[in-house]
Amino acid sequence: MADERITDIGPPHYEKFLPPVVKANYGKWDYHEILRPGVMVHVAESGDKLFTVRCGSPRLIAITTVRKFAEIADKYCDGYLRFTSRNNVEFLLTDESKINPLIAEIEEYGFPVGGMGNAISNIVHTQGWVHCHSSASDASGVVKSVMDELLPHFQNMDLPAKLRVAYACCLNMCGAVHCSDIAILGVHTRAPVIEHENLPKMCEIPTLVASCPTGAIRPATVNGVNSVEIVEEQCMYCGNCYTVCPAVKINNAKTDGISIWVGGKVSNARVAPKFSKLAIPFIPNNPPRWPEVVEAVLNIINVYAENARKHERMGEWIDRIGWPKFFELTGIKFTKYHIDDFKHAGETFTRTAQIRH
Amino acid sequence: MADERITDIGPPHYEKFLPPVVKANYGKWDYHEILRPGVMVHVAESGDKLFTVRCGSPRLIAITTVRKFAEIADKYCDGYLRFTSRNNVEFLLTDESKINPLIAEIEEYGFPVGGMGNAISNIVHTQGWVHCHSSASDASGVVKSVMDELLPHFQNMDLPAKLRVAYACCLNMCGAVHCSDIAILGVHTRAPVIEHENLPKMCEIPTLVASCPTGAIRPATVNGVNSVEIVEEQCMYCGNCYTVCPAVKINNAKTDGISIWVGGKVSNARVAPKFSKLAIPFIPNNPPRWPEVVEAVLNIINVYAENARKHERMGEWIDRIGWPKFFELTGIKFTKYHIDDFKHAGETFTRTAQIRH
Amino acid sequence: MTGMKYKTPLLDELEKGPWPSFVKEMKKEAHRPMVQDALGQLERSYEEHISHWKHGGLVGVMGYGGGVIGRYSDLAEEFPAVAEFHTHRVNQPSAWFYTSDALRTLCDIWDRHGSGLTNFHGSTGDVVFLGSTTAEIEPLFADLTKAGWDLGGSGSNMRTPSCCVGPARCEWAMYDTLDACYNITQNFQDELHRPFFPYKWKFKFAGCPNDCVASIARSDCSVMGTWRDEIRVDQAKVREYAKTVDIESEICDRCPTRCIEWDGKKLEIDNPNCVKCMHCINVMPKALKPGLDRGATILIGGKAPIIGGALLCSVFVPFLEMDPESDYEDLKELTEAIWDLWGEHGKLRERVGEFIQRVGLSNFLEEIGLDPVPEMVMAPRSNPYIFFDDEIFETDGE
Amino acid sequence: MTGMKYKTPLLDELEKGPWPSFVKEMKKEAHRPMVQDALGQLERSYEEHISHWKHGGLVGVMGYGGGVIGRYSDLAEEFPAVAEFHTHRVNQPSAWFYTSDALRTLCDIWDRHGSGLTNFHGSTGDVVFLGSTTAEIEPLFADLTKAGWDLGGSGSNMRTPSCCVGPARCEWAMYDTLDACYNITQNFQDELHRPFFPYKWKFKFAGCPNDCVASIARSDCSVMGTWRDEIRVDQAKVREYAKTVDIESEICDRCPTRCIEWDGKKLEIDNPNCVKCMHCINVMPKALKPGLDRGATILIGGKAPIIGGALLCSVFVPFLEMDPESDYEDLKELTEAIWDLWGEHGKLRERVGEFIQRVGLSNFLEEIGLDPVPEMVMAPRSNPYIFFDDEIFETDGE
Ligand code: SRM
Ligand code: SRM
Ligand code: SRM
Ligand code: SRM
Ligand code: SF4
Ligand code: SF4
Ligand code: SF4
Ligand code: SF4
Ligand code: SF4
Ligand code: SF4
Ligand code: SF4
Ligand code: SF4
Repeated sequence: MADERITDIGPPHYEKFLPPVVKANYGKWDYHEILRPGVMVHVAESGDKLFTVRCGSPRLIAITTVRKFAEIADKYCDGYLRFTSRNNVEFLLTDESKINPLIAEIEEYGFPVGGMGNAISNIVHTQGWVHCHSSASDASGVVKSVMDELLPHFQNMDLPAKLRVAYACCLNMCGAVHCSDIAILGVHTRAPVIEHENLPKMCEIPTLVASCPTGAIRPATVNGVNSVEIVEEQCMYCGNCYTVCPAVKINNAKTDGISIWVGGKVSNARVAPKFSKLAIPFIPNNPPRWPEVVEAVLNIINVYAENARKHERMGEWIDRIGWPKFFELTGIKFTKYHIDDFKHAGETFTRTAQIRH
Repeated sequence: MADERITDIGPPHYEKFLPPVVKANYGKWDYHEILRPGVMVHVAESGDKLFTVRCGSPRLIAITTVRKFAEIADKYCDGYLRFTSRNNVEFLLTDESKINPLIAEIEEYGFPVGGMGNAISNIVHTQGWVHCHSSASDASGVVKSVMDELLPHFQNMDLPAKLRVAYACCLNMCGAVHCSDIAILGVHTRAPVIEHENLPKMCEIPTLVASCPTGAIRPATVNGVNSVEIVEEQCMYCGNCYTVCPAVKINNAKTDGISIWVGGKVSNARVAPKFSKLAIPFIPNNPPRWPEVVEAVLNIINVYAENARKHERMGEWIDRIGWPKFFELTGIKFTKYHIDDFKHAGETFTRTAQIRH
Repeated sequence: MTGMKYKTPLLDELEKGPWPSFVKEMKKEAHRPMVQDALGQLERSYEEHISHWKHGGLVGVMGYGGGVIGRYSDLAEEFPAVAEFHTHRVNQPSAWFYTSDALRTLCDIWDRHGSGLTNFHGSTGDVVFLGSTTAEIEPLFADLTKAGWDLGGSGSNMRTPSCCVGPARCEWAMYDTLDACYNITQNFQDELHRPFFPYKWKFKFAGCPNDCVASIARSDCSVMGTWRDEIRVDQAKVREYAKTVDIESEICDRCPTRCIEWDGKKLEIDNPNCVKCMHCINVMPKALKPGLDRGATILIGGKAPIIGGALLCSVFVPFLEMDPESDYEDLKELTEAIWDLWGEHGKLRERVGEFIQRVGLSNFLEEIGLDPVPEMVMAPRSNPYIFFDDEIFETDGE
Repeated sequence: MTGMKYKTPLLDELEKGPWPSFVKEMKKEAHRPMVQDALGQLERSYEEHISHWKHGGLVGVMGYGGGVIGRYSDLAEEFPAVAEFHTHRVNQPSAWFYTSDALRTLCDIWDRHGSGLTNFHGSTGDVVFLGSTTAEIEPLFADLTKAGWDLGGSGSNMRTPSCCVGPARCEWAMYDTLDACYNITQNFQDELHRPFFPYKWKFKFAGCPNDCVASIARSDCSVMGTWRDEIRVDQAKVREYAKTVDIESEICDRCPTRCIEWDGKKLEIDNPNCVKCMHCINVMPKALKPGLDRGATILIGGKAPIIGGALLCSVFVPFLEMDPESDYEDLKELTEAIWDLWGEHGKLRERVGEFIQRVGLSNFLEEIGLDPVPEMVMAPRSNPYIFFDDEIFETDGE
């Protein structure tokens, strides 16, 4: 029986899934054009054309929906489709005349077409209360609430440049929000509570102590149990201890919430990749629609859209106008939380007299 | 007797030393012009003119020479003169016709006129073997050797921009070389040797242990004496322990020498102030003329002068062409020593794919 | 739609609005008790503002150390169908290409063994099957592998590599991202499935510096396509673009090294100063094309903030040939050298980026056997705290 | 010239060449045995490649903790006249202005009590008298103070402040650097002379962002003149300059925020985006002048590398009025608040710049009673490791 087990075969070879037009023109594409929001054509050196219709997805999808995608792909695309690195679905066609019916059918099914060019694409996000133990907020619900409002920017190409929004439900940042134009990040804001009785069974104390970036955790004997204590003033709620040891509870219904970060990017275009920087330190969780988060994101996008120049990503725009102006234009308050106090904090200080007055 | 002691009177009031033309036009200068190397005129709103003749100085000067300066000031400047923040002497005149005779006399006395505008000014420097216990090299001798060769750039304004050279004889950097276009820095390259017998008399061990930036010093009992030991692999020869405790000898005739740093600046003009960066990690001491140091400095200056654009300080030029090109053009070898490994080292890594190939 | 076991008034709010709703998606699979209870527990989270999942006991496939994430309800008594609610990470095909048949196969398998809820895709790139029981883990795995699929990574191992669409559809792919991703994934199956590293290791393959898989921010090793020769310019087409693009302000002024000049007729690029940022090419894709001497820049050390702060990858090899003929031997060798060193000296939960910062890049290079080059740093050190070896008295200086 | 006690063939080499020679200078005072021995010992250093000075026993003026640096020869038996060879730091007048009489007075005093060797000036700004004995310290001090001079700083105290030539000769001085420097020096005489700080504290006063006293790099508190209103432009004179200056490439392209435009006739400055870098004004001093709403930016924390690495000052108060009428009360209050805090909590040999990094700028500001403003940082934090107070639930958010 053990002999029959198949292991270590890895993923199927991608060639099986490539449309014939791709196989024929692999590596020989000449240029592309965005024909309308969500629709582009890639033209090969041979003159062959590949049309792509991109549609948004909540990423958490039922197999019912996946089957529907498959059905649509069969109907219009000879069965070929792909997903993007931001979890959109891309239908791949060679017959231009099928584009409109395809769009009609997918939109009818509830999946909007767009997210291409100088637009907002899908929000890269994480598990939240749907599946993760660490989450300081839900992921899917916040994303749904925000995207409902951002849809016009998904369906049009009316922004100065690409604008990438990402969401992560805790500082682990599985959504890699740390380099996004706008990052929505769930945050814990209180030190974890320790279940001393369970701790010895569940965790190795040295690993637990080492897990804390600020050295806030110390071995301690509590009620005769070998456990740990947390120096509250040194804890900045990263939850790393909780990842290492389930007996150290970081979640807190009252004080968990959401922070907003801006100006990050990944591409090397024009300026080097950048981290996102803190815009709003804390907004309390307000499910099911997180209106304050939605409003904050919309506000930032509107101010950006009005003020940035063409091809200027969020962070490039802010660098041009300066952070003081960003706070002024958005009406966001600059607080002590905005000033870095971690390891390389000193590197963020303004070490020049070059300032706008 | 103690009652008669005068203390805490501070320096004399500067007004006593201001020439009448300065008093009359204090804060009311309109503009200036450099008339020729080392000579400038400041024109006041009133139309009054103040001429300045700047001459170089070795800074270590005999009172004989100071008296000579006084005499010249009496002769041409109604007794008024000043020194600059880079240790040049400035003769302050109102009578334009006295400029030439003044220059003739001061140059005759051996002090060249220049150091103004897009030129090399005096080398800010330190004590060296003339007076300091920490010095890894002499100061005045290196400066003299270099300035003998740089004189043409002092006496002309033929550089793309100001070029500030500084010298310090140890990592304490009393010459504040850390933000100079070219910094010449004495370096120790071996861990200090401890005189264990003297140590307990001369120093407090906790202070000594705390003085080490890398934590290389540990309390230890050696031959029954309470002393310290130094973990050699952790020592980077800063000499801080020696400053705190004379029994920890950092000086080493064989292995002390000189390093060269480039591209720093202080002014806020155009780009923010910058630290100097390592160009050449080590050149052995070769008194009395340090020919290798002189050559290295000249080489860098020549390459800069040939390649930089107008108004481009050394660091701005290097940033424009990129460090790889700097090393290529100067023929300096890039080594493992050039890569930072101190606290914020990671912040210096190239965290983008933007590179020249 | 199936009848609902619990009232979910809060979640129901999220069925409204134009963006596709994950709640609707969940309800599509609500014929399963597991999904009913997942909805019930989620509604509870919405009421209480807190997660009701917990981690704990390791679960997985025999002989594998990763690929399944154990998840348990802390309200198991109330919501027994999600007492266990594990995820499975299924290694996606390169660049996320599928046929409808392939998708249906995956759906069929998941239909048999789990909740019917999926993520297309997880943030690392896997197909994520969301919610199954411990009992189903082996049977699911057997069905998967029989159908030609395998699990991806989790834990302290190589994670599932991913890549951009690259040469399959993009005119800018400087090397074959799909092939490289597949080749590396297959080559390191053992490292993908059997955790033995100090912490996770992620590979991401981007065909050009646009980095459409966010490799520089989200992987320990970013293989980023680039070129060394001149940008190919079709001047006639540039003039065509000039009718709609303000070349001076949109291109010349935005070039990071300002190495492009436009006199209204001709575009001149000072190629040795081009840093291959892609911007000019992005804006005028028909007129400008990357050069033909192609390969990749290898950058290492990217990661999210835990523990020591987030890092972007940094340049490790400025230019590496990526010819499929070579079977990516150079990349594999480098990778193995890093894994050996980091495997031996890395601390528990220390990503390679943090490891390099701790031991020093120069020491790291020396151990790996790579020469330091100035491209690796934005600038040489400014602090004078240099650790000198004896060799300075021989080789260095100038 | 006096006969030489020792042969100094190596030093003699340094009498050659066009730059004024410190060896010649030393020889000018070689009628003193002290200088003979200093030359002898220095020649020995040149032979052996090593310093022969040592520090040790504190020396100083009664009631002062600084101003004299004790220095001893480690070859005292061979060179007895420099067994003791201390330096005296004499506080210079603001901006280093002298009359010939003042210089002669200083020379006369030094002639009586020491080597006759000086530094005009030390790196901090003092007149440095180089080489005297312990016995001469008090008599020298008595002569100095009688003549109206005083010692400067050394040790863990306020060091001798210094300033640029400012309004005395420069058209760009935004405040009275000489007066401010003098006022602060006089006001803090106790702190200058009696060490009680964790480490040294340096003030430097620069009249404008050109920073001709290197204050941002070389002081703990840089008072840097600046303005808030518009640059004054004389368009006719700009056109005059246009004949010799390529305004586009030399000015517009070099403006850090690119806020200047030149159409060949008129120079337009987008003043709200001007960061007061001085460049355009520097290049066209007759045509452009700083605005009239003037004051200073206060920056703190600059220092050389020891111990934690070099620091440039960082913005503390973006704009402070520097009206002499106000007696610089704001600056003094801020300074005292910092000294109190750092004095109480600073570690031994911890400069204020390092102290701020250790305790965190926000905490520091809170204790000092200053509001955080975005000008203090290049950008807000990127790491998410925030220490939250309870107040976030009330005031913050937006
Ligand atoms: C399909 C996809 C690759 C994939 O394998 O899945 C892709 C495809 C293309 N990208 Fe991308 N990019 C894709 C994710 C990304 C990402 C990664 C991310 O968002 O997480 C980035 C980095 C974003 C960042 O910097 O934060 C990215 C940065 C770019 C850029 C650089 C934009 C910039 O100016 O910074 C370009 C160039 C451009 O658009 O001008 C580009 C261009 C393109 C082109 C035009 C390339 C081509 O010629 O085919 C493709 C269509 C562009 C479009 O959607 O407007 N792609 N692209 C990804 C679609 C994601 C989505 O569903 O929206
Ligand atoms: C006399 C002195 C001030 C003093 O109180 O002693 C002074 C005087 C002037 N400086 Fe300075 N600077 C003086 C040290 C400095 C320093 C400090 C230093 O070198 O340590 C700096 C910062 C250097 C740096 O960035 O590393 C300095 C950076 C400037 C600049 C900015 C240069 C730049 O583009 O970066 C200007 C503007 C210019 O020259 O265009 C300037 C301009 C001027 C002007 C034109 C100001 C004026 O209108 O009177 C003066 C004559 C300039 C000249 O020498 O070419 N001064 N100047 C100092 C002369 C030192 C010497 O003997 O050479
Ligand atoms: C499923 C997924 C999020 C998603 O919704 O897509 C995920 C989920 C988890 N991540 Fe992640 N990470 C996922 C992609 C990422 C990414 C993005 C990426 O790979 O591009 C990152 C940031 C990039 C990076 O690796 O640095 C990421 C950074 C983390 C970290 C922080 C690592 C760090 O060094 O900073 C942790 C903490 C840890 O490892 O203990 C973590 C841990 C976790 C754990 C295992 C939490 C835990 O301690 O048990 C989460 C399990 C949640 C669950 O309920 O299944 N996850 N995680 C992603 C994997 C799906 C897949 O295989 O495709
Ligand atoms: C005399 C002078 C150098 C010169 O030749 O001009 C000098 C000489 C010494 N400095 Fe300095 N420093 C002198 C200006 C500086 C400067 C420049 C400045 O003030 O603009 C700096 C860099 C700026 C700064 O303060 O950071 C400077 C940074 C140091 C340091 C490193 C401080 C740091 O925090 O990094 C030390 C080490 C120490 O304090 O133990 C130091 C220590 C010393 C000692 C006291 C060495 C010692 O441990 O005994 C030197 C005495 C030498 C001697 O033989 O007299 N000296 N020192 C300067 C003072 C003369 C004056 O009063 O005008
Ligand atoms: S970001 Fe945090 S809470 Fe969200 S899925 Fe990742 S580990 Fe879980
Ligand atoms: S939450 Fe983070 S900072 Fe707080 S104790 Fe745990 S590991 Fe340390
Ligand atoms: S730099 Fe070092 S050796 Fe030179 S004077 Fe200063 S403390 Fe002494
Ligand atoms: S020289 Fe510096 S690094 Fe070496 S032991 Fe002394 S204090 Fe430590
Ligand atoms: S990274 Fe480059 S090659 Fe890959 S899809 Fe994006 S633009 Fe194309
Ligand atoms: S690719 Fe980027 S760096 Fe190169 S020429 Fe184009 S815009 Fe400039
Ligand atoms: S700092 Fe400014 S005000 Fe002072 S001398 Fe230099 S240019 Fe003039
Ligand atoms: S002072 Fe500097 S920032 Fe202001 S306009 Fe002139 S060049 Fe630009």
